[in-house]
Amino acid sequence: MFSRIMIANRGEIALRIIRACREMGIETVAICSKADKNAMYLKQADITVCVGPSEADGSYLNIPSIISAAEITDIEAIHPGYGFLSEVSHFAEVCESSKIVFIGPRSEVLKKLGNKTEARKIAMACKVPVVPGSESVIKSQQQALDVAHKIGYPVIIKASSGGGGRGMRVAHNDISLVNSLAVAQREAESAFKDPSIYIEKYIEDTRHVEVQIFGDNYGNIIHLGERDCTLQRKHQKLIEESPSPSISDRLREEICKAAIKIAKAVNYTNAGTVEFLVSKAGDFYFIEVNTRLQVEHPVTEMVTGIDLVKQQIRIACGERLNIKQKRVRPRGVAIECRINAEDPNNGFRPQPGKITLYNPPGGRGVRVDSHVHAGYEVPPYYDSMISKLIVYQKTREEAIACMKRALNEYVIEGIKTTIPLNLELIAHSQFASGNINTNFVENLLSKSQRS
Amino acid sequence: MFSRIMIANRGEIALRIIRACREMGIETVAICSKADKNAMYLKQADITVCVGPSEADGSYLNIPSIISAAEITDIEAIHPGYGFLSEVSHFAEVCESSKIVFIGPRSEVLKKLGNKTEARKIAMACKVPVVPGSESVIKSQQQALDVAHKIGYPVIIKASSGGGGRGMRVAHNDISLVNSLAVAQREAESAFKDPSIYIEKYIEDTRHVEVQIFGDNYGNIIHLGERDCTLQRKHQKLIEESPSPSISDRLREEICKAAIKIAKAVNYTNAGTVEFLVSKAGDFYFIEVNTRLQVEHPVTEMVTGIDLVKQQIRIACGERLNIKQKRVRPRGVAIECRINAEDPNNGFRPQPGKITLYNPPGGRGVRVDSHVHAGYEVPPYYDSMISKLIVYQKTREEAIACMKRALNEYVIEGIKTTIPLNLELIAHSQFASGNINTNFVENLLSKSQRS
Amino acid sequence: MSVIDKVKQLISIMNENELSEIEIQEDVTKIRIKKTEVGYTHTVASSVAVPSIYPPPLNHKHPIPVLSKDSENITEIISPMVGTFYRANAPGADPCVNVGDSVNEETVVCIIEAMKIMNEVKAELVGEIVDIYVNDGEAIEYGQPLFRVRPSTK
Amino acid sequence: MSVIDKVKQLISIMNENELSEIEIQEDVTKIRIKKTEVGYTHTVASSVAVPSIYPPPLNHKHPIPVLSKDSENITEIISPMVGTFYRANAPGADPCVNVGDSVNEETVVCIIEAMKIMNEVKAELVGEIVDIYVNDGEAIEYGQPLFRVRPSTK
Repeated sequence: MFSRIMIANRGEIALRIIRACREMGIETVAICSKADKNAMYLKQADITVCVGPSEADGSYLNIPSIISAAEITDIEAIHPGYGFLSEVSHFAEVCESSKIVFIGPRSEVLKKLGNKTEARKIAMACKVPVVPGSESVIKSQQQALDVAHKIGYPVIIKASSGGGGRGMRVAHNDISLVNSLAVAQREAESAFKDPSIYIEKYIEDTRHVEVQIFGDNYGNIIHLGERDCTLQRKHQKLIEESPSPSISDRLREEICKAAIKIAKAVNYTNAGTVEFLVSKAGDFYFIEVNTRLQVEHPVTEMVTGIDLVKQQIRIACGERLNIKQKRVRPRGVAIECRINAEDPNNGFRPQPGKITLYNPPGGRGVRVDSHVHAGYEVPPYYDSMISKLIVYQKTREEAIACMKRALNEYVIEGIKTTIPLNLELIAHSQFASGNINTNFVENLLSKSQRS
Repeated sequence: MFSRIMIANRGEIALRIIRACREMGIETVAICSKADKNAMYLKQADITVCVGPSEADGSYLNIPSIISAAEITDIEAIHPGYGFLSEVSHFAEVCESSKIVFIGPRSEVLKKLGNKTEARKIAMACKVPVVPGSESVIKSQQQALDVAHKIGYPVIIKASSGGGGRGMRVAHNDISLVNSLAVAQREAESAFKDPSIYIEKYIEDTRHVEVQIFGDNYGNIIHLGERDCTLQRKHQKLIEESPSPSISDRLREEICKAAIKIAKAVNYTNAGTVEFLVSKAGDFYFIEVNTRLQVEHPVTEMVTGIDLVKQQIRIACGERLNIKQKRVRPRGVAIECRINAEDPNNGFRPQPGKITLYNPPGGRGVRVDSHVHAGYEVPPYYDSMISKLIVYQKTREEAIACMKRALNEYVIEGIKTTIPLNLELIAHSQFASGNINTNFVENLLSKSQRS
Repeated sequence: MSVIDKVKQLISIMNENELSEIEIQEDVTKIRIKKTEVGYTHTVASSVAVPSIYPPPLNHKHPIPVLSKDSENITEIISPMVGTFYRANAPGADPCVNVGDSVNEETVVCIIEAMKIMNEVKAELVGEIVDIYVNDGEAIEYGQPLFRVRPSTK
Repeated sequence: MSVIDKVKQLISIMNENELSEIEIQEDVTKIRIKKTEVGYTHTVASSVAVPSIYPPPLNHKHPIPVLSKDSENITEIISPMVGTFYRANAPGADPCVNVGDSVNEETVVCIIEAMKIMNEVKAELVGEIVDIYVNDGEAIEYGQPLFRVRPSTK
């Protein structure tokens, strides 16, 4: 096993990985930016190295600085977490050439699946259904119109290197398509330094279902069941759960099988997530593969009993997958709420600042993954997520009741958070019935604004 | 189901029960003393009623006041928690006559099993092995000496109404027996208002193993496996775990069967715990039945997946046990550390006072049951336990690693706690090996004092 | 504001507006108050000279309410027990005391029903009743202020 | 004390006592430091005029250490990158600067090795070196103070 690992990330996921390492007896080197330098979670690491200024470009995205920190601290492997460099194939390449184990898929797999049009082609080659759309990058306005006319409106424009909802635009006719093209390209350029975009049929009334996959270096690939992340706002996931409350066992099996097909096609290693849209009719479409640990991985951990981070580290170290597919039997229901430092009553404006009072919920069935505490200063430089509240119970009804109870207990003062929104969503009868689609939150919000 | 329940207790267990009620949609009435009046956990209750002064005698033990509070708040049932009135048969009687459901066994069962000599007789009648000793209360010095000579030294003197280690004395010869008799009686009188004592053979090098039992009002009785509470200091449990790391499957089965026999003999209802001593040779001896929820119930909850408090409430409400014995299949390993406001370096002196900084651990496999927080003032009037830290993992090795990690994360400042002691114990190689007895902690402490 | 305080305010509102039932739900708090048809309907087991099973009432100085102007030398009679507060010792009878009444140590100022027993509460001090905080038939908890008293300077 | 500070102190002790390896474990912190056989063994890819891939060093005012008496007008050269600090630009060569040396904007004060590349760090100010915080061969992080400088008043 590795004796020392670097965590090239920050906040809750850095702490999550440090915790796994401590339990495995692995020393940890945490990197940090100037802004995070005094953050308390860093005390859980054995060594901390400040790698750059507060802005992520100079620190958490600064490959030379991170590799240099890896060299002076003599680490054997780097866990990239999610976001930042986790899906940057160049970073994985640099690690590989520096003889540092990158805890994730091989750089060539990152590259292949990181390009959405490429990933689409792989899925099609596997006979996994994809959303009808442009087979490749859109090069001209005319090409965009041709594609739209062929597949029919509404269509959605997406960034080839995209993720997290940025660079996405829905168009219902020629005029809105032409207008949206330039905007989407500009967004894609600024967010991903790659203006290339593609067009897909926009399927209305869909659920978001994703499959956790895991591969080792010896060709063994399994799935750990699905997660349902239909509750989103502007393509940002808010509440995730496993199992999905709205798909039949047969559909579940089909989707998981499709995920395995794609993973096998690229000889996938380590943890990954294959995302699908599921239409009301029960048709499913491949969207993309996230070649990293997901924010919402804890819900899979709860229902399968498997520690995904420890498993990632073991696989990266060259161990064989010690879990047989037929032994993966998810049990119970897990739900996760993301708690963001945002003001839901004020356009979800970010809420950097000092947390003056902090009391997380506890008791049976409650897990809190968070790096914050009373006195913690939420920096303005990074993602607004400050905590993940996960509950685990036998039934979905009990899980919802437990989440309600836990959200009610959760005290965060000094900054506004999405706790009240989460409470409203989790207590909504439509969420309880499972009868929602990916537009549910936005419809609800616009309704409450009108009233 | 009940629509409103009173919780006749305080601190972490009051919050534990409130949480279960909230998840079940049951309103809660919390009682409190003057000292607890502003405690934050009370905010989780729907109604709070101050029932008396800070001293427990006038509040948490004040039956007329509690019943009066029950009447003005119109509750249907009372959960007594553990300690205080939980095993007082008179309280259960008053509830019964006031048409309030006492969430626990019937008063006659509390009375029968509450008397240790009576409980012993029941066990013997069931052919469950008991520690050799006086068949009844010791009435004279001569009788004590006769018993001691018959069963052989060392012997242990115990209070008939005792519990929690109070009123216990070990004697190795006639002189120490005669000297200890009076002391033990005085202790028993002051602690339980009952000076009666009995004598047992003192079995050295033993483990403490107890079985969780559950009965409904229709004669169905099951067990939920065992807990190992060998790690004690002065008969006070410090660390508990399930399953027991030191008994064979055959012995486990025998002990659980013996527990069921005793429970059936008294037609036991609701939750209870049958305690046993297990000798190095693998012989086991009945000690007593705790006719209530135990402090350490969470470890059973983790390995069985059953919420014991919800189950208690359902049973008390007249529901049938919906769990078949053969369906109870404990999985994984759970360990609990009790965090007390005591100074382990200073004779375990209680540490009332203000908690200035409080950061509980989180993440996968960690459960914290606690009512305290930064700014909480530990009152000097009650038990010193301020938190229970529970971990759950697949294997014992992983559970120990997780507990170490979580204890290291746990920050409580302002008062001294037993966190450092827990860390020392959990990291001890002898604990890891499972090769300990009930004197392990005291031997360790006296060794470290000498060195 | 504690739930008990809210209940008190709601009862005041009910009394002022002659309501018989009120129910509110805010966030996670749900309060439902319903009045019985007649004043009080319980059977009075024994309305006089019931030996109290509780200690005598305490004279406990509470923080003076914010609205109070005459902060000099004001004290309170607080409840020695949990129960139901009655101003008179029998249904329909005159209140034990009214605002303006002078009381001494032995004056019974109210009755608290606890476990079907009527407990007489004595003033335990000499002075004048200046305010009555609690309405007839209200539930009260231990330590709750009942009367405001201006003690006499002997 | 941060782990980095501890490591620094340990390296000082190692240097003073000519140790080649030190390992300590305190509570949950474990530090192991081992020196390579020779001074430094890496291959110096290019010892002069390597174009830096990093921004120029910052003149960042740090809180003056507590022990300092001459608090007037003292500034520090802080590290612009993570890496290994070397006082000379080649093994065995003289240090770039010593205490008491005058420096100007262009003076190379040290070399920081990052990703096998030797980066020259310039003073970026005019003044006199009054203290060197870091020992030769030490690991340094971004923003770490390297030199204490008394700026010249032009």
